[in-house]
Amino acid sequence: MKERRKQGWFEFARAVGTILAALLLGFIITLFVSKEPIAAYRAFLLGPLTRTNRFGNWIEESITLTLVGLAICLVFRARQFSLAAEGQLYLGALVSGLVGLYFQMPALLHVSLAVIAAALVGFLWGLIPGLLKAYLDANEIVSTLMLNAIAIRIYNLILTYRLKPPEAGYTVSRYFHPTALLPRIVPETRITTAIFWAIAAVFVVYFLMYRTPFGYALRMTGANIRFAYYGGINTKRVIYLTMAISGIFAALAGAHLSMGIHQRVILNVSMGLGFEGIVVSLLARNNPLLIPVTALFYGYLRAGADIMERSSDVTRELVMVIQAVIILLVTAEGFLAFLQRQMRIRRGAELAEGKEAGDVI
Amino acid sequence: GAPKATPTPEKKALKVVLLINGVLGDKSFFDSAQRGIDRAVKELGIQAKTIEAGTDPARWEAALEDAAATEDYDILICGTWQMNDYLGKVAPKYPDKKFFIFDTSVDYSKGNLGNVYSVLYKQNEGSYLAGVYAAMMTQKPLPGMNDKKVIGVIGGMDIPVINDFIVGYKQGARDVDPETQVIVQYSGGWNDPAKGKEITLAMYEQGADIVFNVAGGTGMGIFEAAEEQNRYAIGVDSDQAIIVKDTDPQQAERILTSMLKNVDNSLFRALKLHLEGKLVYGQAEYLGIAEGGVGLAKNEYYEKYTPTDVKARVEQAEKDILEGKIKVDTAF
Amino acid sequence: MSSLIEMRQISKLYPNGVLANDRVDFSVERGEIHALVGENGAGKTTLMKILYGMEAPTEGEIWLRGQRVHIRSPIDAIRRGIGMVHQNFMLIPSFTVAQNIVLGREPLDRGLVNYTEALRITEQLSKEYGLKVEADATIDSIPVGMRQRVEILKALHWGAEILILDEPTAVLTPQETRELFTAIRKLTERGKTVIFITHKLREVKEISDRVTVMRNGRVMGTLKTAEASETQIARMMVGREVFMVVDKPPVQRGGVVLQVRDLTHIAETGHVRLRNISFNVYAGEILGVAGVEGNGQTELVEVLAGLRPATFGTAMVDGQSLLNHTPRKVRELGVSHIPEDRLTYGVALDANVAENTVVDRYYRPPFTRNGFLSVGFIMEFGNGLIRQFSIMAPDASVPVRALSGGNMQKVVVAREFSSQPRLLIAAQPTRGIDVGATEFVHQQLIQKRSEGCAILLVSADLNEVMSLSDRIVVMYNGAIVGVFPDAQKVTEEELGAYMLGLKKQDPAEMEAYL
Amino acid sequence: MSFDVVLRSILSAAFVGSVIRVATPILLPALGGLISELAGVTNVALEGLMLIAALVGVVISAFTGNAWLGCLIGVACSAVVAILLAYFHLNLKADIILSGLAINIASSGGTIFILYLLTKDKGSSSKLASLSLPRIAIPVLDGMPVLGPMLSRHNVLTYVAVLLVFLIWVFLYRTRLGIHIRAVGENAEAAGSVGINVRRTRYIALMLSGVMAGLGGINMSMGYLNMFQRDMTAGRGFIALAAVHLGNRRPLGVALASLFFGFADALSNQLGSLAIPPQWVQMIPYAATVLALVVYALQGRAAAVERARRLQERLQAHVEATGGE
Ligand SMILES: Nc1ncnc2c1ncn2[C@@H]1O[C@H](COP(=O)(O)OP(=O)(O)OP(=O)(O)O)[C@@H](O)[C@H]1O
Ligand SMILES: Nc1ncnc2c1ncn2[C@@H]1O[C@H](COP(=O)(O)OP(=O)(O)OP(=O)(O)O)[C@@H](O)[C@H]1O
Ligand SMILES: [Mg+2]
Ligand SMILES: [Mg+2]
Repeated sequence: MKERRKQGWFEFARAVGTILAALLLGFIITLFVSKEPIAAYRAFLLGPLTRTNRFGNWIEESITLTLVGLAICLVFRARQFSLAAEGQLYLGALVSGLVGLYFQMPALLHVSLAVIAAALVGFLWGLIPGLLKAYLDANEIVSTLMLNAIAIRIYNLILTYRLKPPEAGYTVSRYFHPTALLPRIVPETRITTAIFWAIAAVFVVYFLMYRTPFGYALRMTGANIRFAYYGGINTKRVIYLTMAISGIFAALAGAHLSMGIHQRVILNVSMGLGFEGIVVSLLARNNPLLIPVTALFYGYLRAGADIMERSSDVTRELVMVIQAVIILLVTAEGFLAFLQRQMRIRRGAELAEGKEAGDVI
Repeated sequence: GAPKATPTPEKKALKVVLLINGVLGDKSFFDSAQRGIDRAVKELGIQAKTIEAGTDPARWEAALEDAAATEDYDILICGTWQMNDYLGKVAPKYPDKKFFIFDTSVDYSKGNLGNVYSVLYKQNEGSYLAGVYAAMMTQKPLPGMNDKKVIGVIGGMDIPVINDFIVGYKQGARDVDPETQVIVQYSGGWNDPAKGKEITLAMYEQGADIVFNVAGGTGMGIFEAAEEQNRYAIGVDSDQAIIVKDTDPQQAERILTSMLKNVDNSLFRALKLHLEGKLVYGQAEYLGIAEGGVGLAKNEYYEKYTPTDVKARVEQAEKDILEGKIKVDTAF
Repeated sequence: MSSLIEMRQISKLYPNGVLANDRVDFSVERGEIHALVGENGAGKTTLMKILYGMEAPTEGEIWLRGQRVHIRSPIDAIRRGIGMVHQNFMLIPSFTVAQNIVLGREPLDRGLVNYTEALRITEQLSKEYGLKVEADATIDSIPVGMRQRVEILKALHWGAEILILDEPTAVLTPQETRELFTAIRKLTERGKTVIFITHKLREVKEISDRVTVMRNGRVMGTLKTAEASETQIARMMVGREVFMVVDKPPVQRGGVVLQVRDLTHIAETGHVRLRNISFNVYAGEILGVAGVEGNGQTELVEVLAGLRPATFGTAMVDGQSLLNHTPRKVRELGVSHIPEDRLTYGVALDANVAENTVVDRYYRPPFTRNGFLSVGFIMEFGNGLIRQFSIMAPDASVPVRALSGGNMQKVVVAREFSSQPRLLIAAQPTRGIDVGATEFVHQQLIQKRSEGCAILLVSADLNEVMSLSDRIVVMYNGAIVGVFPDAQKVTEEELGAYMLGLKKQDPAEMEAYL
Repeated sequence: MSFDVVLRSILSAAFVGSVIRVATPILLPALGGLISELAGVTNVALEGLMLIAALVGVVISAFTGNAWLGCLIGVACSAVVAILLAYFHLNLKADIILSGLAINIASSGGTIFILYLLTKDKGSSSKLASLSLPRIAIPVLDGMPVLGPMLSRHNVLTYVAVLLVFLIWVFLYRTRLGIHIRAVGENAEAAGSVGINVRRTRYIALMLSGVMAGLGGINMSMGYLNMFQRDMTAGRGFIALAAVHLGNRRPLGVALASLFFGFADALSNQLGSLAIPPQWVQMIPYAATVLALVVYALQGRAAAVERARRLQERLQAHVEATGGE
């Protein structure tokens, strides 16, 4: 026990160390390409905190990332390599929009209805590849990549031919009825009540995974599907339900974008957030409780990068490179592993005391 | 990122920030705007900085607010319809600053936008000319032209501003010869030249021999197809034959003309007027053929390949539009 | 003249803090057969993995042929003439037997791998050492016993001078074991050296020249086998007296629990695996299934456990059909099942011990209370089983991957025994577990029997079948060829004759004893 | 455009040519993805690797005036980046998916950054007089009426791709290294236990996938097109990944999957000129693929059911023969 806590602390120290090292490397790159590296990097590191609306962007982004991250974390834990989040996000944004545009009712009701509708469509859109995998053993990478492309076309189709008002000079819908907008809770930002869903979602997913029989079935299916089946778990059901439930969270992210951020349905609502979700989830080692942390971290990275790119002479392309480098290093466990080796050797020494073998030191 | 930043010349120069809600390198729209600013830097000695807000719409509003609040500028320039609501919100907060918005207009009825100058382009008129041109050329006995009355146009996405080009193009073609068939396709993206090339080849296969590019970077594939098949293409926004001229002369040969949407000129002109104190804020300005906002590129290739009757017909069309004899439809 | 192998003061501390070897001294002479015995988790496999370069020791030195060596990888070991046959198979499922045997040094023909040559090599090896294999069958299509033989042939093909066999006989039938021993003797005659890990002391006596006994990661001593008695060795291993003869009260046979009639199963491949199997298992009795591995026992068990469809026939538990249900339904009918291959079905290596012990019941109270998993209780439950079945693991929160082979098996046994089954299907229940644990499992089986549970015991270990069963059926080529109403009255030879298909009772005769 | 015209051009020989053109830049990276997938590492960086090779090829060919050199160095670069990916995954224990995605981000940005440094242009290489690899007229075929336009005068890399399908099949199933790659992918511990260097093998597999992806990129910028354009791979790397699995992780299957996708895509290019909303047409390739996936799976099932039925009969016969014993 004590041993494992020690390990935990070490892990934490390692993470912090790695991040610092990664940031340092990022700075070194900046040194080479910027005339004003200090200023540029300050913008990167502190930018998101310097103005309310920047702070807002960071949080808004992190909300989206958290929700998508949770979606990914669910499927990955069941060892399903489903990339469906992107498409589900689009449909979530679309459907919440349809409700927001075509219905009229008291605020609370309206928002809830829109959110539920989004969640439902996300669920169903996840069900498709889920059933294909479970009953036809159709590879989920293929089906989800394709379904994403399809979802986006459906989105564009409806947006272009149904939602776009004639007077609009661009392919966007009207603004939703105010009753269907998420209330903004921090002035001068677009931080909305969605932040509460995000927080709630984290605990929901955690509970689902670790505190419900379904979650147990999900994790066992991920760990060894043969064992799960032998033990009486209906693994097919686990597979399609997991992929469907994951869809709910991706769709919520979509709803957040259209009801909270844009307040209407727009083209290209997501430029690959599905993949950002994978980054967030994997950084958190698919642990739901860590996802908001990594989402905030990654969100900060992106917001900061954006600000550096806008306010300094570092071009956005270069910022992308720096971002990538940081991701690479942060995930590299072996990086800084020499620390670990040090620790090993120290523990090796403790052997001398000749504790009863087999028991834990 | 701001590659452009000139050393401050003698007395305090006009400071301009160009905010691009996308990325540079589209070979047409935004690049053209950048060209205008560059020219102003050279010729008017202004100071300029460009901000690329990237392709993710979620970040544009923030980028604008940020720039307006934190940048050091006299005039802030942005473009496209997506930005005008945002600008409508931001501009009133900075009454002592000036704002341009191009290719769209803010909603002046709100009345608090006295510091904003909007400029729009009648791409439908320019495209009308392109349509007239294509419809006539397709019947000429040029090498690579067939006798079919079929022409093509490729749009990047099915969105109003693009459709505005296409509407005008079609109308122009029909006015020349009602039997002209116009093949319309959308590539569904701005950065897939391979797709652009494949679609163009398909159009050629279907009898078209001249294809109009309204698809940004994807359009570069159209020119490749034209070069490969010895067919023809029409460029857009900038004079695209000139862009490839030095590196790929054969390709330039296939780009008979380009429908110019002179964002560069319009911005340069506006900045010039501003410095002369002649620019009228608080209103939108429409630049059509008359104002040189749009038109066909009459470069060496145009001159080389265009038969006189076609030239005449085009000039006629220009005149008719100016005199309002021809009313060109719009997709807006 | 120094020994061939000397491992000096080897200690191994696994990252998770388990001290698997504690200053172990171990030496082997050239040409000897050296048995290595010890309880589950004593550190035998770890020690051998270190010798084979799969694990680096935390401390200690390895001396080979009088020289200090650093064996950093299996390649190192192989180059030095050390070969190892692992307790957990090291085979590529989709490759054929031949491909697996030549893997790593495939015969070439103009730069390309020559499969026909590989087949030839395999057949030749197999003949030479008398170990039967289907050279061109893929691994996932052959029974466990044959996989083991493939492993051995593979090591031999590597021309190992020193051959480490980690519990090779665990999955072999008596016949196969005898064949293996002949092979091993052949080897030593040719000057090769064999290190032989086993839990069966009879085998130690039969084959080895010397035996080293380990306990709790330490070496308790090395003896000349000739001078040591089984009980003596057992005592050294466990540190107490072990009773290797099972004494079981006379059977109190109740009503029929499992009734199987004309059960037939055809595999995907089209092979008929079960032919019109019929038998009963009564409450309070143990029905033993004897047979050479690969004669349908595996399929019989898996069909009954709901892991394979039955092509036709019937099987009832307490009058309710068992066939073609999901494993969940089958278990809810009161059937529990110890699978023969623990790594495929028995455990989820990366899940912790507690989670592994509730897979069949997690959804029921008290494991799930009003919709929520009672995690605390499950952990308690896991720890309970660890104590009750003396599983060697720090606590129930460690991943099963960190357990020794035998302790993994104990986890499975603990789970299946603790679910109050009406019918217990036990396939190779003591495969790879030590004498102490075996004794324990046997007692548990008897215990369950006395509680009126019906037990179907399938084991490759003939003695186990004979000493535990009340009745015995013999399977040959997918059919039951003999029924013996009184296990006490049948001899090993007689069973053997049936197992090899030499003798066969006529159906009518068998009917009588169902 | 009227339907009959479209139909005619779909039935034309040129259409087959178009299918092949569209399929090639998917097939090449897919073959790469296949190799690494079989080695047990999913390479999601194909997209980025293609981009890198595409740019480098263009740049080098423009500056040296030698297309082949461009191709060589371009492929080399993507191979090197693939090795870098391998290093992060295999030595630094970084998650393969995550590092793959990171490589994609870096390539998308890095290529433009370099392009800008060299040409002050962020969009395309139109300021570079880059070369492309030759097209090849197949002696006999070329003359033929129908087959000529279909199969001849494709870019050399198209034929290379076809060749590679065969070569990679041989490589994976008939050479030591190939077999070791598959062994490592299926059971790394077992492979290690017979002295196969797992890490080294995976390095090689990833490097090879880099080479293939590189060829795919070169094919885009120096064959299919004669230019580099920001993000010009437009998701083909991921389509390739899909093709690997659609093709059941076998070389020939992957080839068929790529061809199928190429067909669907070419089809959409033709149908695009019909007067229907473009979004529908753009859906075709993806919908078709899903459909293919389903049909394929259903067939598999039907086959299994059929087999079972035949067995039943066989057994009935057997039972009657042996008199129900
Ligand atoms: N793979 C291995 N197999 C056996 N013993 C090992 C292995 N790795 C390390 N050891 C043992 O662990 C101890 C420390 O190993 P280490 O390699 O540091 O010793 P070393 O003498 O410094 O090695 P070298 O001589 O190769 O530099 C040594 O006693 C060595 O015998
Ligand atoms: N990879 C590992 N990580 C952590 N602990 C391990 C690992 N492998 C084995 N152990 C622990 O080391 C101890 C010795 O394991 P080992 O496999 O050597 O036992 P063994 O003698 O082979 O037992 P068995 O007869 O059951 O195979 C056990 O307590 C086991 O839990
Ligand atoms: Mg014509
Ligand atoms: Mg062991």
